[in-house]
Amino acid sequence: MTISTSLGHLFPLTGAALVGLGLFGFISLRHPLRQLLAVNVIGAGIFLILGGLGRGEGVTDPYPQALVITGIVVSVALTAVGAAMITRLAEERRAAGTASDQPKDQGP
Amino acid sequence: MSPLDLLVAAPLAFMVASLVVGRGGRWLILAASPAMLALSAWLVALPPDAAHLVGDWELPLGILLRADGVARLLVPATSLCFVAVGLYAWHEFSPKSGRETARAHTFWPLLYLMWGGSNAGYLTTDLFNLYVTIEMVSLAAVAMAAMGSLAAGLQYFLIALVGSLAYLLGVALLAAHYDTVDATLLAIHARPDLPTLLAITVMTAGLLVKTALFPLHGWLPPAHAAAPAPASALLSAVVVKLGFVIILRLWFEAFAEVVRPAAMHLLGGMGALAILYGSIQAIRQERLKSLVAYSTVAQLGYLFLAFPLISNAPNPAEPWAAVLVHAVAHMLAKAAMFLAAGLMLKAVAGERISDLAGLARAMPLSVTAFALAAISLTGLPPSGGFTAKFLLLHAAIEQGSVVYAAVLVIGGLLGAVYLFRPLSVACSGSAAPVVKAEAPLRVAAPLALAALAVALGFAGMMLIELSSLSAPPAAAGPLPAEPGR
Amino acid sequence: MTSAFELILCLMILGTACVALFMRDFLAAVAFFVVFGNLMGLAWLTLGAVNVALAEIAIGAGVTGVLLVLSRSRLLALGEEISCGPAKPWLRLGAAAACSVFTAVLAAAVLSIAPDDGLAPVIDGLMPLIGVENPVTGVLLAFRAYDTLLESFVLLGALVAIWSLAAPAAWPRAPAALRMTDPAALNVAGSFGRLLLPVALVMAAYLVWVGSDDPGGAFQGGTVLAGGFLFAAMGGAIGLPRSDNSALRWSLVAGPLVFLAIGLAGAALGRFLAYPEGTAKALIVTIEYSLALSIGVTLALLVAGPPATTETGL
Amino acid sequence: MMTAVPLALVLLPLIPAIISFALPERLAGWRNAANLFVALIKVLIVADLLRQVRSGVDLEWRYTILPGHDFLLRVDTLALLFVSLSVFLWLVTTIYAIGYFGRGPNLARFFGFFNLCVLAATGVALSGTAVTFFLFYELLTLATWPLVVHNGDEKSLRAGRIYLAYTLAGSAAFLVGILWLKTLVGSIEFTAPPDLSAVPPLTLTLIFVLCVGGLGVKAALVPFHGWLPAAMAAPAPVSALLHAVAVVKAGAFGIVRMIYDVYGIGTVAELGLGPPLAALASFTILYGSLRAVMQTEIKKRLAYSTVSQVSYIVLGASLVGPFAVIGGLVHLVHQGIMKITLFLCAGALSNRLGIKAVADLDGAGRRMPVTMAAFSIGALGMIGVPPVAGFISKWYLGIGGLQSDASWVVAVLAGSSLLNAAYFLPMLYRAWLLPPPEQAAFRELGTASDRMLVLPAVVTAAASLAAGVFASSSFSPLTWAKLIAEMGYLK
Repeated sequence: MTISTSLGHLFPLTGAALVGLGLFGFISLRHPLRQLLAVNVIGAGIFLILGGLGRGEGVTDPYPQALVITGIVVSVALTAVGAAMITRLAEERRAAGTASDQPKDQGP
Repeated sequence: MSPLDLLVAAPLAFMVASLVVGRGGRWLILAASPAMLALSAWLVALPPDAAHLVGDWELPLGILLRADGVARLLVPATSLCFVAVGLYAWHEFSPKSGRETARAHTFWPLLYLMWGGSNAGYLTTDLFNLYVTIEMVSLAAVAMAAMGSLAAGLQYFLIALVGSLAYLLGVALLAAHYDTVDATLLAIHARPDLPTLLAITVMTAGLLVKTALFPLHGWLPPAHAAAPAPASALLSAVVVKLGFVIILRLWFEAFAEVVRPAAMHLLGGMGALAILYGSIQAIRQERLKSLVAYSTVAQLGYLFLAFPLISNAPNPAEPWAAVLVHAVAHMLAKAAMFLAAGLMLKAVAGERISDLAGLARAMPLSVTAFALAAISLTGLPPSGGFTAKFLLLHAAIEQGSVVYAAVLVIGGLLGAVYLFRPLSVACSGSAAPVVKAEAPLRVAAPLALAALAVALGFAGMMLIELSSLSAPPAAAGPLPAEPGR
Repeated sequence: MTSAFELILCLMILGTACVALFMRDFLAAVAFFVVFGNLMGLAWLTLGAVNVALAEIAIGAGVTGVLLVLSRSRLLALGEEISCGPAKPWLRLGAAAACSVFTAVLAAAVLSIAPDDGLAPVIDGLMPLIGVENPVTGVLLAFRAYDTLLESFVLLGALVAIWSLAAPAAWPRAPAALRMTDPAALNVAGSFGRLLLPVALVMAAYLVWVGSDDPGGAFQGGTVLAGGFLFAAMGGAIGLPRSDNSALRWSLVAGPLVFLAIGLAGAALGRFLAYPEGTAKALIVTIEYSLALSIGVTLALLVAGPPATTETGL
Repeated sequence: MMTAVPLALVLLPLIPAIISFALPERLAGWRNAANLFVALIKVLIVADLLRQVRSGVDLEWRYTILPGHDFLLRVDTLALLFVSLSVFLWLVTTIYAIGYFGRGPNLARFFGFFNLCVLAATGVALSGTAVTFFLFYELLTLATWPLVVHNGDEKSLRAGRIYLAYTLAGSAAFLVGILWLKTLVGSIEFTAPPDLSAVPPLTLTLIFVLCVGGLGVKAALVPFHGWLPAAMAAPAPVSALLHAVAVVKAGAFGIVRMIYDVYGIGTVAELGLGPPLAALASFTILYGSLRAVMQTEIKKRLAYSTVSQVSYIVLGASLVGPFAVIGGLVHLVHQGIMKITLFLCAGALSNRLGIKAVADLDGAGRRMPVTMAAFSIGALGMIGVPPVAGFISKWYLGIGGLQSDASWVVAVLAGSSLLNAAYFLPMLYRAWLLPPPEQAAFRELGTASDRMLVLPAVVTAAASLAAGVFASSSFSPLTWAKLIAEMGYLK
């Protein structure tokens, strides 16, 4: 493997590492907001794999770029929904906490 | 104009309209229902290999929409569910009736988003496009689940998010590897090398999480049981099916040449365990909606139990049809069951099975809807559920798969155990509770769905024929010649 | 030289990601996340993907960062700790082992895929048909316009989903105000916001305009617009609209609606989302402008959160 | 000949079913009228079919439900035997049920499902393929369940659970059996027995065990009989039908079909399956009778008597000789009309006099003489006293046993008759010869409702007498059974 080809894999490999890192963060972190951040790291890693492998000689494939842009927008939309759910849940917990004890969640 | 586009465009247009109209948004369902049912009928009636490229941009770059058997069965079924749920929810999500007006307003655009998303998912062959449709459906699903319990909704959301990302990772690998993510092209080019196998693995894993196959089902029962009845109906009937259909497309179309039999048996084994575990859990539930939710866990198992049966069958067309019929029948029956359960629980203002005592007399129509749905879910004849399980059992016996056959039989019996329990309580004679008379229009929705699930049992040949349209080679087989054809 | 730069950049990306994930103080973690996002943008620039770089910096780093900071302050106001919450050691160990194995397999898979220019030649061949120069815009709004159309509905749906979370009494009020509570900060933000909003408008319009030929486009423009709105709201220059405001509703749906209408017009003339010959560029620009407006408003409201009863400031 | 007549015959009860479900309680009169009317029409149609089939006409209706699985309704002689029994008894029971319930809760539901049961039982009888048979067999389970739990008390609900557990497990076994056979030899049509020569004997035996075991649940073969006594919690018209016609007969009928129309006598004999089944049936006969002697409750005693008596049919079928076949088939009818007489009477006694236990029967003959007279005829018939119908069955079965070199069958029959006498005669003794507890004035046939309650039993008692006395007339069950045997099984 020559230097240039191995360097060609530099960004996708970084992306792979980010995916692993984010996954570890998602599993080991407890607070959902931090998990949300971890999910964003995973997403960034995936995009880097996709985009990084589309770098040819001198020209970068626009096709994965377009997919990545779509992916980034979807991911920000989901992050916003997640953040809103987390804050609303905290509000509800607080409201329930001031009124009475938080009812236990059903189901295993 | 083609229903392939309109089936997606129309719900999205209704979503826009309901956002603009605001307070009166619920009225749109009256226009959407006939329109969508007509479009679904048009889809079914299209010539056998109807397909076209969006904007006429060629593959591998463009996106192919196709009316295959899967779409022709699932799109109409989905539409029926949405129509019934929409008409049922009319009352529950009207700005006047309740104080929770945020729900009353947002339920309708979310419904249309989910509708458009699932239709888009069934019609497209592009794996990245599927990612976007999954997100459309998941978003609406999460919001609906959160209407019941925010905590369960958040749990669902995070899990669904990771599931989507796993799927996206697979798509990214495939896009980089093959420069296309179209299933029909991948079917030609796919090779069993590391990136491909890894991609299939992570995509399948991500989708299994979303489809809640045992042991990845943990999020489903709390989310489905807590949501308002119309939302539960959509979550259990419609949402989980999309993930399944994508797995089906991946395993039998895009990567039919790559997937190993052992993997098929792994999925089949998980399905078998799901049937047993979900049924036993359902038997143990004290609350009606939890019971119905665990029944979803069990019933989803059948969908995956079918995988090895399809791949080993001398004539795969039959188990292939069986699994699609099961998906359709479960869709109709489960939606009916959740709606009927919602009516009954609301009437008695309780949530436990024991609260239903005497309801067979007080609410005969709702109990009938529940019972008809139970018949199809248990796989008793005549019903769509029976047709599906009959064909699966036939395939299992034909292949000498004693284990799968045994699971199919035991699963059916366990299903009867948990589904006849609420019915039995409802039939108990302890003084019928005083409840408001059933609103005929509201009970019509679950009743019609359940009756359809049962009626599917009479249309076996038609369903098999539909399911074989543009079926992937791995699932196609010569149907036995019929006299006079 | 370049290789060394790329290597350092990648190491920094990994380093900032690590810190962002595991920093005890969440505010600092978010700060590192924003740095991480910007480094990612740099990586995209290095890869020659300017469009993605813009989107990553504006959306991935900017909007997401603001969102996380805002959520943090709301949670803190509610008295909730955003703990780093070390999981049980055995779980961490197991997770670390599993993730390492997974990463190794993924890396091996990535290494076995040769980077190439993929569909670039195909796209180059098709570009003359639509009359725009930026191939990414071509893919987003012509060749794979269907993805983008659905994606615009995802964005809209996300906002509806957030609205659905509103407390029973809060509908249809405005989201909790973003106004800064510190008077000095408010003063600065106020004047800055008043200044920034028109600038953002102009910049967004410009980004969309050049987007057809040069890097830029509806998403990037829309994000800039959203940034302008948010700053103005923080400084109190503009208030957040009620969710039943009909002007708001129309501006939210404008982009998806125009996109859908043009798509359906294409279907009436032949094929869904096909542009008749010669009109492609005009139609694309129309779609992009309306999308940019809707994306700007939607993103701003996504950050602002669900309608609220109480005023919780920053 | 392809015709919709069989389909119409099967689906006809849907009309009163729907009417019953839909009509409000205050229109109960219309409901009763519709039920009676359709029951009558069915009797007429069947009478016409009897005539046609006798002259050799072959009627069928076919529809492909799934590839390789036809839904086939076919009117053959055996089918007609069962159909005529069920339409006749249904008419009788409908009249009885109207008198029995009067105005009670949940009657719409009762009559609705009652008609669905008729539908299923007719379907079972007319089924031309194993799959069709299974469909109706399962439908029968579903339609009878609401009837079993009709009373809604804890006892009925428990009975319903037990009933479902037994019967669903049984039909699952049967389904596996027929699917297994289908994958080996193709479609299983009763008129065209499949060629089993290529199938290994062990497999055939296993399939036979699965199918007959599954069917044996409904036929209440020991050890699968447990549901039947429990199901006594149901109201009398239901018990009467479940035990006399629908459910147990469907099982026994299925076993007859399996032996004669699927496997064929030759294969059954070759595999040596007859003797073990005959032994099981004999054991059931004796065991059921013994248990019946031990019961103190009338309905329980009758239930165990049913367990015993239904196995006569299985015994006849498993002996695979001409006389045994005739004995078994004719008992299908004879047991039906005799047992329904007994149940109808028991229901009338408990409904009007509150008599539930054997010990309460003292002097019942004086208080309800007509009812008790009918009861006595049924009981004597069960014991096998000539000239009541039961004697004919036992006579043919005994000769059949001797023909098949199974002379022990005669011993079984004799033992069973003794036991029958041991549990029926004390009842008759108490009813006729002991004084009633207190002389309550009771006019048995006072009102129309009373007459509707009592007269059906009189009719069936008369029928059981007639079936015995006029056994050699051209339309007697015996003649028909001989016809079946000649046309089908003794070639």
